[in-house]
Amino acid sequence: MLAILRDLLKYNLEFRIGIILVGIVIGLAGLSFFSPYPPTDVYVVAPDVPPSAEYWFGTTSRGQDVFWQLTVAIRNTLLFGLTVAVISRVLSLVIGLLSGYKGGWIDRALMAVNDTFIVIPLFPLLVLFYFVLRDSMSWLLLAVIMAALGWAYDARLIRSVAMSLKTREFTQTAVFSGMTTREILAREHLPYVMPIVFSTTMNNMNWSIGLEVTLSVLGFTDINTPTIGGMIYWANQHTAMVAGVWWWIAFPVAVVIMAFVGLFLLAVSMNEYIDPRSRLSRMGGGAR
Amino acid sequence: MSGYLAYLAKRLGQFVLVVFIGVNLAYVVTHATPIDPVEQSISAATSFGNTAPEAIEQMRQSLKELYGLGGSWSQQYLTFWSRILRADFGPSLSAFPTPVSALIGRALPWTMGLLIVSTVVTWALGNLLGGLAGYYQRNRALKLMGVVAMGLHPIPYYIVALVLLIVFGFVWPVLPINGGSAMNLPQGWTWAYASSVLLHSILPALSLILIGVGSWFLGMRSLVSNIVTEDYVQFAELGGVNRERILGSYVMRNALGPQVTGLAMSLGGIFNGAIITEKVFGYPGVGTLLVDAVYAGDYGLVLGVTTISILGVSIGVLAIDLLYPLLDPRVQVR
Amino acid sequence: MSGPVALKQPMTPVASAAASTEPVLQVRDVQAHFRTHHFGVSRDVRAVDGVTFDVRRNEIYGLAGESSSGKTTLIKTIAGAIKPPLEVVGGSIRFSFLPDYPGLHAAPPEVLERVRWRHLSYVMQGSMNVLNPMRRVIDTFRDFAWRHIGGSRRAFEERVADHVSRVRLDPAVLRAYPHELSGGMRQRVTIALATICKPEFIIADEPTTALDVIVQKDVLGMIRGIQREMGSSVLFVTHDMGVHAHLTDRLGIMYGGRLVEEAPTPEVFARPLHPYTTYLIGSLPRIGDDTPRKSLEGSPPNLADPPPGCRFHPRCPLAMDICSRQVPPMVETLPGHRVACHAVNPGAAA
Amino acid sequence: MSRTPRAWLLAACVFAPSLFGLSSPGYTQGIPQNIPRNETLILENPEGTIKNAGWFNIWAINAGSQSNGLQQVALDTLWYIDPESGIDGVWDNSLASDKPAYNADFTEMTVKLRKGIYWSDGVEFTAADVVGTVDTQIKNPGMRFSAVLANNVASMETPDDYTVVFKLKKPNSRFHTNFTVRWGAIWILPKHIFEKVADPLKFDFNKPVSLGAYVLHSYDPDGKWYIWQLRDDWQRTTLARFGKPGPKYLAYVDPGPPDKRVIAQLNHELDVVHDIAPEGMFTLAKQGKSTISWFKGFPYGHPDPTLPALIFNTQNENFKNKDVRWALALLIDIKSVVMAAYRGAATISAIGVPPTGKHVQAYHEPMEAWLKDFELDTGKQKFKPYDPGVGQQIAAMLRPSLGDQIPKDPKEVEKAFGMGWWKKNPQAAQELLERAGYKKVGGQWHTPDGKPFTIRVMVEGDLRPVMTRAGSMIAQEWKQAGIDAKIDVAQGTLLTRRGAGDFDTFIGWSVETWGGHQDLSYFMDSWHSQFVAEPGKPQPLRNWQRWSNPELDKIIEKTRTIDFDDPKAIELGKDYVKLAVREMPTIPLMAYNVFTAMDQTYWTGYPTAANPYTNPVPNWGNSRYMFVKLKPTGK
Repeated sequence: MLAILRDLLKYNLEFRIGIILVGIVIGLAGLSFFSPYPPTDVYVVAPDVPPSAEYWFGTTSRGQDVFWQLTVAIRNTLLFGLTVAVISRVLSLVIGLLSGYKGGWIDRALMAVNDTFIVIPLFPLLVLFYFVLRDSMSWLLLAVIMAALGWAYDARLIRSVAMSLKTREFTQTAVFSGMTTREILAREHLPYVMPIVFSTTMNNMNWSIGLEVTLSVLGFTDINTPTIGGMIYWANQHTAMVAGVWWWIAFPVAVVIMAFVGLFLLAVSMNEYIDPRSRLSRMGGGAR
Repeated sequence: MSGYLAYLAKRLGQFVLVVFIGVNLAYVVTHATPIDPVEQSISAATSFGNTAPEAIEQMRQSLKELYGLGGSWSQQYLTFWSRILRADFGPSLSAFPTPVSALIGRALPWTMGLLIVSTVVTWALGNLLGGLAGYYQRNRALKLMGVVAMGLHPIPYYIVALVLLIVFGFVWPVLPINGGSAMNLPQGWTWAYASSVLLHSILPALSLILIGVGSWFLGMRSLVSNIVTEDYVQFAELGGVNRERILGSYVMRNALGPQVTGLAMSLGGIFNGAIITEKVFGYPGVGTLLVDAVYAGDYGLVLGVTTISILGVSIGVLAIDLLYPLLDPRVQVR
Repeated sequence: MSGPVALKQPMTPVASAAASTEPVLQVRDVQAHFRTHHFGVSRDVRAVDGVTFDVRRNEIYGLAGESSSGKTTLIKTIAGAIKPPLEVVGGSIRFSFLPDYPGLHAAPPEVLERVRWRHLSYVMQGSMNVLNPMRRVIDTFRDFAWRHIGGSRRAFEERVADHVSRVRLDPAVLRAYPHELSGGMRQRVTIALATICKPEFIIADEPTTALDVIVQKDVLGMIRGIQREMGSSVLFVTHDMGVHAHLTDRLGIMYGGRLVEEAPTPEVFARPLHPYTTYLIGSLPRIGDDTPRKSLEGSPPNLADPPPGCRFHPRCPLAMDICSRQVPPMVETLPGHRVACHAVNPGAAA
Repeated sequence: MSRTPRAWLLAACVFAPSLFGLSSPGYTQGIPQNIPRNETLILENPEGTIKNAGWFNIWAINAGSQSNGLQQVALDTLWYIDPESGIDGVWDNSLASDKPAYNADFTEMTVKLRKGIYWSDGVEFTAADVVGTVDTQIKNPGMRFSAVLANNVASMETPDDYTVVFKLKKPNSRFHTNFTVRWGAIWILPKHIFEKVADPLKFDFNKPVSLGAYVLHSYDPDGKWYIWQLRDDWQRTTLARFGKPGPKYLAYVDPGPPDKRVIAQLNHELDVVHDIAPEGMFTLAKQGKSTISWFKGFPYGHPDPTLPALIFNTQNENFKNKDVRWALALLIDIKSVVMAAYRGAATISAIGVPPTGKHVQAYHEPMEAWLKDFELDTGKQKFKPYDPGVGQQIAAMLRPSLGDQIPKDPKEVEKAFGMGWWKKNPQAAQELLERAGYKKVGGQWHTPDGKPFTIRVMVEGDLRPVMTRAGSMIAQEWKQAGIDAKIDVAQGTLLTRRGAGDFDTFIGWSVETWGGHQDLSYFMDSWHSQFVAEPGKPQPLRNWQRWSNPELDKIIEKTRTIDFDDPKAIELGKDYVKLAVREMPTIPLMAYNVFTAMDQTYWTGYPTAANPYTNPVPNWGNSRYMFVKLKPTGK
């Protein structure tokens, strides 16, 4: 694993940029624990101060220091994305593998559900969840709901791999040696689909964070918890754009773009690493 | 051919099943809304007036009756399906008695026009450029484009739209940022109207294209850069087959399959996309209607829009699935 | 662009100028390296490092060697399939039909388009995948050959059908997609494809490796037959010494990016001079011989950092002091039999 | 590089800028085409995009838009009460030629109608239209004012074409207020149109026939704009009494979110902005050379006769006790709330009457002495919670940064920022809470039954940013005092939850008044305990706090029996104020300041605090008086 990281760092520009960007963002998030102000409190500093030596990223019209606010916001946003990704990976793995391996009516039933999740419009669903759950709609719950809605595409992908694995010889061997379905899936097939899981994690995080930003901006999330979307929401509430408080929008947008581009670059470079063909051409390896 | 027919039947069955589950799910979810359309109507109708409280209870009763909210759950459910099968979504509760279909009918052309066109343009552009970039790997302009696509692609749509709005609406105000056409232009096939619609669609379309083109570009580029290492491409190059033919019939043609499937899938995002686009650019369409309807507890309208969306997307996916065997000779109908 | 390209001048360079003894291909001290630059770390893999040989008219020249011996790279270089990071660093590759350029890699695209398939064709390794899965077989023929053959589409298709039946294929396969054909059929299609324009030179890169023994035999026979019939020259590459024994007229042995021995095939088998060749032949199974096969110690050389002197010396049973210092020159030790080994040619070192 | 990609790139480079070539700088938001800009007044319709644009039957419940110009300029009714001083006094006899005349026991109301008023299709307006308005609605229970009319009207008589006598089912001294415009009212419908309609509930009334001075010119089927044109026979409408309306065209548009409204006005493409966030107003005041607002300087906004307050759900166990309610009031620093919500641009009020229009004179000023002496007993101490100087303190706080924009004269400051409010007093609050049985454990308050004291402050969200901001500040103040308080953004569910009593507290208003008239029955009557719903049942209009009090009932019952203009009503109103201060059923905060910004590039003569002839807030029915005062600038 370390060797892979070293190789990536050595040979892959994208990976290096990605690591740097994500590193900065994670660093920012880590700083949140040292914030001198309680993150949800308003009017703790003078409002509307432009970026300066004292307030690096300026202050908001709500009297919050943009820098410290941002550290908490990006932490929550990243945590959110990670939670969605992890839960939905588990779902898509289980469903994809089971569906692909079992086939037959299990496959058909699961894929019907799967396709339903693909065709159903998410937005009204999320808004209605918000209306129903209200105050109890914490970011964690939102993450769980988004995970429950966000596994379908990747489950299909995993299923197609599982279907091809099923026809491979080693699967037959495993079946003849009396392994149960669970054992086959967990021990034999899982390692093959792990690279896919890994690369889709990043994309899924992008998707979920993007949706979270969108929902927050529209005011459909718990705005008590600072997130990137929540910051933009409050900035809009104060017409920061026309009021000239550009730093309130610009810095969160910049950080979220950094996070996204960073994550994406990591996903792409790992994907390339996993795919031997493109790795070969990149590293110019041996005579063929 | 009978194999294809069996496939067709199976696929159609699956389509019906998905639509059925989807619409039912939508039905359950929309009816779970805590917003009471009657209360919403009364509040909106009286919040500024001086209506005596005792009158309100009477209003409540007559509205319930009018909106057809009486009757048991099962009755309402059956009514719902019998209507759907007649392609009738009933009246909108928040714009009673206007039929839901009339409201959707007015909004849908905007959404379809903007989103289908920009989705298809995005797809075509992304794949074309991505294909070129994968094939001509050493081209600087295309490399640069790849970097730009990589940077743009992962940014949330809202942010891209916001930035465009700021740049072209505020900083360098050259493009309209509100509405679907200029005010007081009669709708019709006139140059003035058409150009106004086109002009107003530039920013929304641009935002959709910018955000969408990247993923197609990157997807196609990586597909193509794998395909160019395939034996048949190398063989064709050694055979002196002309470059354009290799790019078109060998490389792109082989990369097309997965991308077409992807297109079908991305149609699913259309209605989600519409909401934000309309919100940011004040563009008319189904998204605004949907958000309004959710706010007003107008489940008739929510269900109408959702059902249309589910149907539209499923039909899109179905069509592409059915056409796929024609696209890829290797695919054997399941 | 899919139509036939009118040829403005009648195949000038080829003409009949050359005498029948003149080689079709002259490879002179060719060097091809994989060069990569990654943020200050550059790597130079000397996959082909000074190879010289001729292929004569109407002969099948075999090239043998274990994998990573550089034979595939050599073929790529000869075929002009030079893509980064591969670079031709030195030497020349002169075709009789292309006397003006030191190799295909140096020729402009127009010339390449004219020469390829008309004068020079390929039968590729891994033929399972060499046909575009999205195109019917006839379309592939059209893409490759119509521009050289010309004429109406119908006439062309008739000619293809005619040609295909010579490799004992039903012309109906032309309407099929590659995945509908068996491996053997596909290989025959590629042979038909490679020979449809009656080129002077055919490069065959492990064309039979993936086939089962019976089909393999069939295909080899076919290649031989067609070659005889058309009088073409074939450069035949395979690691399988058995195939060489059956098919090729002359044989070159490669090791570590260099040619180590070259002689008429029967001569090589009868009297291998280079210790590596001896090992290769010794490793062939023979019926009734159950002495254990000796395996070589050590591993093939790392071409990014090859051993000095003779590249075989770390594994060579006859290795001497000089071997690790001086590169042994290729010397015609016996008539028509060249070998590069200090043990065989003592004192040949200049 | 081969020619193919190069060709594509070239094509892309040529194609992309050509799209921009289509655009012409100058109209980023767009103005109405095909009509002269200098004859057009462009106003914001705060309803936004109208989903059912082609519906003009305002008598059907909530089916289409109301404030798209329909109620402002196309319709008319008997009387108007101005929230400000009025063009010719607060009271205006519009379609009626005189004030309503009641009999002694308020069971009969006689209305005299104006002569020579015509519908835009040339039919004369007569008593038949008034009768038709009432009859049609009573006959169709689904119509908007059906219930209220059916409950009140026994029968009607029309002795002649210009007189209507309403016989009421029960005494009602305020029946006329149904036909009196304060924002809206029961509008008169054209009988000659509706009598031909089979089902008035399903009739879209498109194109509408006007009784007002303007007729529909054109509208956007997608609901983004409506354009109205001055009638050629505008002289045959009630507005003609005040002269010819200035603008020939009125465009009511959806200008998008606040940012876009500000930009649109800066570009002179939106003459009247309905409302924006305070920061947007400041930007306009700073950058828009031609923009004016209600107040010339700070705090700019027009105070609507509406009183945003923190409303308790008094049926909630925690808020049944007035000590708790008072304690929570004493934990609020109103200055922070005003800063957070309005950046200081608010007019505060300690009492349950909006500090606007006629009310300051009628209630705030006379009550000041009583408030100063008002004593609160926590059981441990007696103290006077009122701080009369808060308004001045807010002004003083803002003066360093805003300088000349803050008035110097204390009287002016009082008018702009309000008078006093309760002084934050955590000690007293603690004593009150402890008396109510609450305990502070480890810095956190617990209820008498030992659970953490949690309060959710429901706010509407981005639809009313100022209220959301006030709510989050209040929640923060409580949280800092050791109560688990948070805001709860209800978005679209607010109306339903408000009615259902599904909240702890919320920021909103249960007090609305005429503004220009001192009578408080407009909201007070609905606070009678007879209307308070059981927990879990929907609460009828206005008494969202579900508060019932026998003393209040007595005040209301007395008010019902006296005339609308009776000066005794003011005394009863003061009794209500004192009661509400003692009981604190809601914590009054400030006037609902609406940041209506007006652009003087094309038009001048807008109503302002200096010339308060009407309310400029463009969705009010009363805003029609503005149009006769507007003069073109000649641009």
